[in-house]
Amino acid sequence: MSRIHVTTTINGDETEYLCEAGETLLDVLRDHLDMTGSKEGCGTGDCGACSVVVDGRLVCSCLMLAAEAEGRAVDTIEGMAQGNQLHPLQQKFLEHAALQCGICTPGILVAAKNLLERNPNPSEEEVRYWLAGNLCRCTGYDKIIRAVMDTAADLRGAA
Amino acid sequence: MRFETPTSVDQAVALLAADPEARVLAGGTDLLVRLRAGQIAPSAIIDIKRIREMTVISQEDGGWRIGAAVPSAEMNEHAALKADWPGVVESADLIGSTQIQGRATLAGNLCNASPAADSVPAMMAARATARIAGPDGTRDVAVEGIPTGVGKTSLEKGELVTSIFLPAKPAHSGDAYLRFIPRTEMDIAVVGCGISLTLDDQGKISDARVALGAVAPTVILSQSCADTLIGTAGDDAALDALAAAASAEAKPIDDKRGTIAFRKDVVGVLAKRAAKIAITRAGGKTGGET
Amino acid sequence: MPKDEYTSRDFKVVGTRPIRPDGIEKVTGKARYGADISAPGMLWGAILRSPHAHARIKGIDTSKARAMKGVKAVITRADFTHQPEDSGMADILDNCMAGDKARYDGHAVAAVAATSKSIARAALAAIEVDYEVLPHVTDVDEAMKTGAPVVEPGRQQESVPEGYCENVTGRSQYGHGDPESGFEQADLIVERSFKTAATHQGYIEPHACLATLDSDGQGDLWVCTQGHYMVRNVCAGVLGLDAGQLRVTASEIGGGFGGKTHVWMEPTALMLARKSGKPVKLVLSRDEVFRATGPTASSSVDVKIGMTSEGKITGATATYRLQAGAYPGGIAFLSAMCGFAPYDLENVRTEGFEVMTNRPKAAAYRAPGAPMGAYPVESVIDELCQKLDLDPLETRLKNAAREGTRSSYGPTYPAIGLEATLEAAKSHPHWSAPLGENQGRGVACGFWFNFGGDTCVSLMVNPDGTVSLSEGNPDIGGSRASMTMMAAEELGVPLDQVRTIIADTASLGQNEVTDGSRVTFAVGLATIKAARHAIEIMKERAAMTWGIDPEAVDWRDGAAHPAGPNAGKFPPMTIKEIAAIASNTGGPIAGHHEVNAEGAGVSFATHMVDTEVDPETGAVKVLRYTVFQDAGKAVHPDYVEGQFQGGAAQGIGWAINEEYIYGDDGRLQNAGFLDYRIPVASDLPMIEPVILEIPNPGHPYGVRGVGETSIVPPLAAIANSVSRAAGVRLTSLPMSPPRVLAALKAQ
Amino acid sequence: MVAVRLWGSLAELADGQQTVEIKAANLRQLLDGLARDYPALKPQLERGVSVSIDGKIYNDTWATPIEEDSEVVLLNRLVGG
Repeated sequence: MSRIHVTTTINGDETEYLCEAGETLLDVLRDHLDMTGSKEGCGTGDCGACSVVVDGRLVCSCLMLAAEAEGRAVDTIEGMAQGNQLHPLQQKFLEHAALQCGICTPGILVAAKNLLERNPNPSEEEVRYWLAGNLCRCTGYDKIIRAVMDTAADLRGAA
Repeated sequence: MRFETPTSVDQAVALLAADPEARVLAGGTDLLVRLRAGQIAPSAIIDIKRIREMTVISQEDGGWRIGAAVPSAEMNEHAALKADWPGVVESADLIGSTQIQGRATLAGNLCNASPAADSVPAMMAARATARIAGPDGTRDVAVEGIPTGVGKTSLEKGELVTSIFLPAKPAHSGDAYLRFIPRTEMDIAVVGCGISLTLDDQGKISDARVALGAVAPTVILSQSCADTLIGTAGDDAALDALAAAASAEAKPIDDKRGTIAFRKDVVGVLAKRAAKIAITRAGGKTGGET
Repeated sequence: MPKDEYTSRDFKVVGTRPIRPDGIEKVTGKARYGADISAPGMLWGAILRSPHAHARIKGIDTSKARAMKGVKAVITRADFTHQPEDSGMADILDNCMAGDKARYDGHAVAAVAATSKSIARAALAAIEVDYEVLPHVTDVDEAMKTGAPVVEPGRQQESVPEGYCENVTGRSQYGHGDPESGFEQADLIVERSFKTAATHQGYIEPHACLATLDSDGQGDLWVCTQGHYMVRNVCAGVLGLDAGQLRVTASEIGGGFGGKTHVWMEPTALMLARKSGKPVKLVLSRDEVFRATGPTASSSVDVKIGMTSEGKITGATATYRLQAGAYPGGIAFLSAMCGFAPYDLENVRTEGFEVMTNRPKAAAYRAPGAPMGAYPVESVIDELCQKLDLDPLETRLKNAAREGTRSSYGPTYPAIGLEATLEAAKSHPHWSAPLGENQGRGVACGFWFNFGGDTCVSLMVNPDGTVSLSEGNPDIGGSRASMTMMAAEELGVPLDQVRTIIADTASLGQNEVTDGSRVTFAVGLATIKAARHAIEIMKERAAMTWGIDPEAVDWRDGAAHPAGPNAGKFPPMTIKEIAAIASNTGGPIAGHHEVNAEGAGVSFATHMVDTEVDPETGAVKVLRYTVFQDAGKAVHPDYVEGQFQGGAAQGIGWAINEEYIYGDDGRLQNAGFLDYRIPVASDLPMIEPVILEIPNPGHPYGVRGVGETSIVPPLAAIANSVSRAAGVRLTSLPMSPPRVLAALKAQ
Repeated sequence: MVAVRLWGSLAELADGQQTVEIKAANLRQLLDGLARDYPALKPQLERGVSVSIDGKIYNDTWATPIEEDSEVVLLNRLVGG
C-alpha cells in the first residue's frame, strides 16, 4: 500500500508523516505521532473528544483525512499550555473541578479555547450550544460551563 | 485507495470521469463516516478543497454563489449572506455540532441525498440552483433536481457540484427553516420545513415556496402548501390550512427517529412556525403575533 | 479514637476543595487512558461480530484471513482450549467469544491481530462464518411467554416456580405484612404498568487494552477498567492461567458507571497475544461498545399502591421483570429490594423476575436495578398525591423511613438521611418558585445500598518525610484527591506531601472493583487505617529516640510529641525528622491496611425538577434541577457535587431520550452517539447540588458512598414533572417526543 | 438460636417459613447452619448471599459476630455499578 507524504504544522512545529489514504488525522496524531491527547470516543464526529483546530477552525480530527492536513496548521491539546504555563481555561477547569474521568476534557478545552478566541463574552446559552458537540458523561456539564464562563470573565478583566 | 487533490475544476472532472469508483470529498462529514463503517470502498478520494473557486462565497447578479467546499461555519460568519438568506444560513448552521459546521458544506449536504438533510428544504424554498461541472461542460440545475432517492442523485458520470447559487432576494421577502430533533443539538432532523415567501404592497403573500424534509424519500417541494399561503396575509386560518396541507402532503415512515403519526403532526406544526418567522422577516405581521 | 470523632473532629483538609492531584496531566492531554499506550512490535487486534440476534455457528473459515500479508493471528472459540469449571466464568468466556451459537447482534465470533488497523479490518472481512439463523427474542415480556425462543435451556434456578418459560432464570420476593388487607384500608388505590428501555452507561472512552502473553504463561495487561484485580482474576480463570503470572495495570479510565466492572474482550486480546507472540492492542469501536458491552436491563413493571385520603400508604406491591440479556444473571432482585426502600410500610410485597433475551449481557449501571425500581413506585405515589390533592413532599415525609423502620427488603434501618433530604427540599426556594404554562414540577426519592468489600492500601513514608500512598482502585472521578486528603488529614501533613498512585495487581493485594459507591468509603477507611498504622510506627521510632515508652507519645500536626509532662521534655519530632533517621531506628517506615470493609451505610436522595412540555411536538425541556442527597461527610465537596450532577444528568437522558432500539430482525438500530441520544450541553440547565451530611457510623469520618444514589430518583422525578406539565400520566421511558405527543393526543 | 428472616422465594425452599432458627454465633456458623438444616437453600447460598445483621450488610466476613437477639436478614448478594 503506497503511503502519502504530508508536511504540516502541528502546534507550531513543522511535522512530516506518511499516511494511508484512508487514515484520519486522528489516526495519525495518535498512532504515528504519539499525540494521544486527542481521544477517539466514537469515530463518527458525534462526541468531540478528538477536537482539534485546523487553520483556526474547530473540527473533529476523526472526520478529517490525514492527507488533508498538507500545508495546514493543526492545533491540538498538546499545544495548549505554553511550557509549564497552563492556559487559563486549563487552570479554571482544575479550580472548578470541571472534570471527573477526564476523557472528554482535552476536546472540550480545545473547543472552548476556540470559542473564547471568537467570542470573548459568550452567554451561558452560547457556551452550551458551542460545546454541544462535546459529550461529557460524568459531570452533567454544570462545572464545565461555569469554568468556561469564569475564564471568559477573567480574560475580559485582564484585557 | 488513492487521495487526489485537484486544483482546478477541470482536473477534478477529469479524475472523476476516469474513475467511476472515485468519490468527491468536500467536508467529509458523511463520507468519512461511511468509509469508516465499510459502507463504501472507493478507489479514490478527490478532495475539492484545493480548488480555489470552490472555497469562496461571492456576489453574483444580486445573489450569492457559494463554493461547494465552503463550510457552513463560514456562511454563518458572512453577515451579508446571512442578512439575505437567514433561513438557508440557519439550516446549514443546524447541521451537526460546531465541529461539523467547520467542515460540512451545502453541496455535500445536497449530494449526500438524505431526505433529512437540513439545508436542502431551505435551499429549495430559496429557489437555489446547483452548478454542475462535467465532461460536457457546466450546467445549472434547480436544487430539487439533484437528489432522486435516498442516497441517489441525478449527477452523471464525471460530474460534480461546484457551487450553489442563491438568487437575489426579492423585496419584502423572507425565509426560514425549522427542524424537529429530540435533543437541542447533534441529531438528524426527524422533520424539517423550509419556507421562503414574498409579500406584496398590501402585506399579502404574493409568492411562497414550502419544502418538507424527512417525510418522504426525498425532500418534498409542496405546491399545495404554498397555495395555502399565497394571497393571504398569513393569518391564523391560512397557517392552519398550511399545517393541514403539510401534514397531508407528508408521506413519512416509522423508524428509529420518529413515527408516521408524529412526523405528520409535527411537519404541520413546523410549517406554521416557519411561516410565521418568514413573514416577520419579510416585514409582515402574522395572526396572533406581535 | 472515639466513635463519634466525625462529629467532634475539627477537619483541616477533609471538606476543603483542593485541586486534584492528577489534574494537570488530565487537562494537558498527557494522562494515559486505555488506548493511549503502545508497545514495540505491537499488533492491532480486531473482532468479528455476529450480524444475527440468534444463530447457530456451523463453521468458520479463517483461511483467507490467515493467508493475508500482515495478519499474525486469527482466533475463534476453538483456540480457547481451557474450559472453565465455574459456570459464571464459562459464561464470560462464551460472551467474549461465541461457542456453538451467537446469542445476540454483536456477539464476537472471531478475532484477528495484524500489523495495522486497516489490515486487521480487511482480515475480518475475509473471515467466512456459516450461520444457521435461529428464532430470536429481544423483548422481556415476549421472552417470558411460553413458546418464546429459548436463549439457553437448563439455566433456570430453583427459585422459579414451574410453568415459567425457560428464559426466566431467577425470581426473588421481598416484603412483609399483608398488602391485600392493606389495600382494604385504602381510600384510593392506583395500579399501573410501566416500561423502561435499556440504556447504556455511555462512557466516552471505549474499552481498550494492550496485552502480552508468552508461552511460559507470564502476561501483562494494560486496560481501562473499574477493577484490574477483577480483570486479572477473570482472565486467569477463563484462560486457565495462574493469576500471579498475569500482571494487570489499570490505565486512566474514561468513565465506567458500572459498564467497566465486567470483562468483555480482555481474554481475546491475551489469546491474540499468545498466538502471535507479540503485544496486541485491542480497542473497541463505539459501535461495538453499544452492540456488545452491556447496557442495563430494560424493565416491565406492575405497581399497585393504596393510600388513605390523608396520604398514608396502607398497602403496596410491585412486580419487576427485567431482561438480563444473553446469559443468566440479572438485577430484578435489586429493583425489588430498592423500589419501596424509602418508605415505612406495614404491608409491602415485591417480586423480581430475571429474564434472558437475545441482547448483550446486561451489565451493572450506577445503582443497578434501583432506578427502574424507584420509577414506577414514585410515579404511582405522585399520581395518588395528585388525585387525593396531597402535597408530594409532605406525603413522602408522612411515609418516610427513619431509624428503626423495617425496610421493605427486610432489615431495620439505623440512622438514615431520607427525612433530611425531604425537609431540605421543602425549605428550598426551588419548591416555592412559580411555574409557567405547560410547566410541571416533579419530585421523587431514591435509595441505594452502597458497598465496601476487599481493600488494600499501602502508605510509605519516604526518606525525606514525604508520603507515597498506593491504592488499588482506578480513579474514575477524583478518588486520588479524596485518598490524598484523608491521608494528609490523618498524618497532619500538607496535601502536597502525599502522592497517591493506583498500584498494579502485582504491587498490592486484592481490591474489589470500583463499584457500589465503595471507594471513598472503603478505600478511604483503609487509607485512614494505613496512616494510623504508619503513625504507630513513627511514634515507636520517636519513643526509641527519646528513650521513653511509645504509649507516652502523641501524634498531632505531622509530628510526634511527648504525651504529657510526665513523658519527658522533648521537642516534637516531625515526620521529616523521623523519616530521616528511619534507617537508624529499625528501617523503612510503611503503614498498610487490608480489610473486607463491610457495613457501608445506605444512602437516600430527593430530586426536584421543573420541565416544560411543548404541547404541539411533545418535546420536553428541563428548566431547573435540584439534588438533595446525604453524603455522610463530603471529603471533597466539588467531587461530591459532581457525582450528584452527573447522576442527575444520566437520569435525565434515561428519562427523556436514551433507549436501545431493536428492529424486528433483532438487530440494534442505534449503535452510535448520533441516535443513542445522551444529553448534550445545550439540553441541560445547571444542576444544583445540595449536600446533606448525616454521618455514617461505620466510617471514622462519617463518609458514605455518593456515586450511585443520584441516578435513582431522576427517572421518576422527571416523569412526575412531565406528567404534571402535560396533564397526562406517562408510563413508559424514554419520554421521547413521539411518546409524549401520542399521550397528549390520546387524552 | 438466631432468628433468620428469609426473602420470599427462599422461604418457599425452607418449608414455607419466613423465619428460621439457626444456632450460630457468627456469620460462618449461620451460613453453615442454614445449608445443613435447609439443604434446599444450598444452591442460593453457593451463588452467594448478603446478610444484614442489625441493619448493617455483610457479604463475606465469617467472624462477624451474631448475638442471640440480633436482627438477621438474608438478602440476595448485592452488586454495584
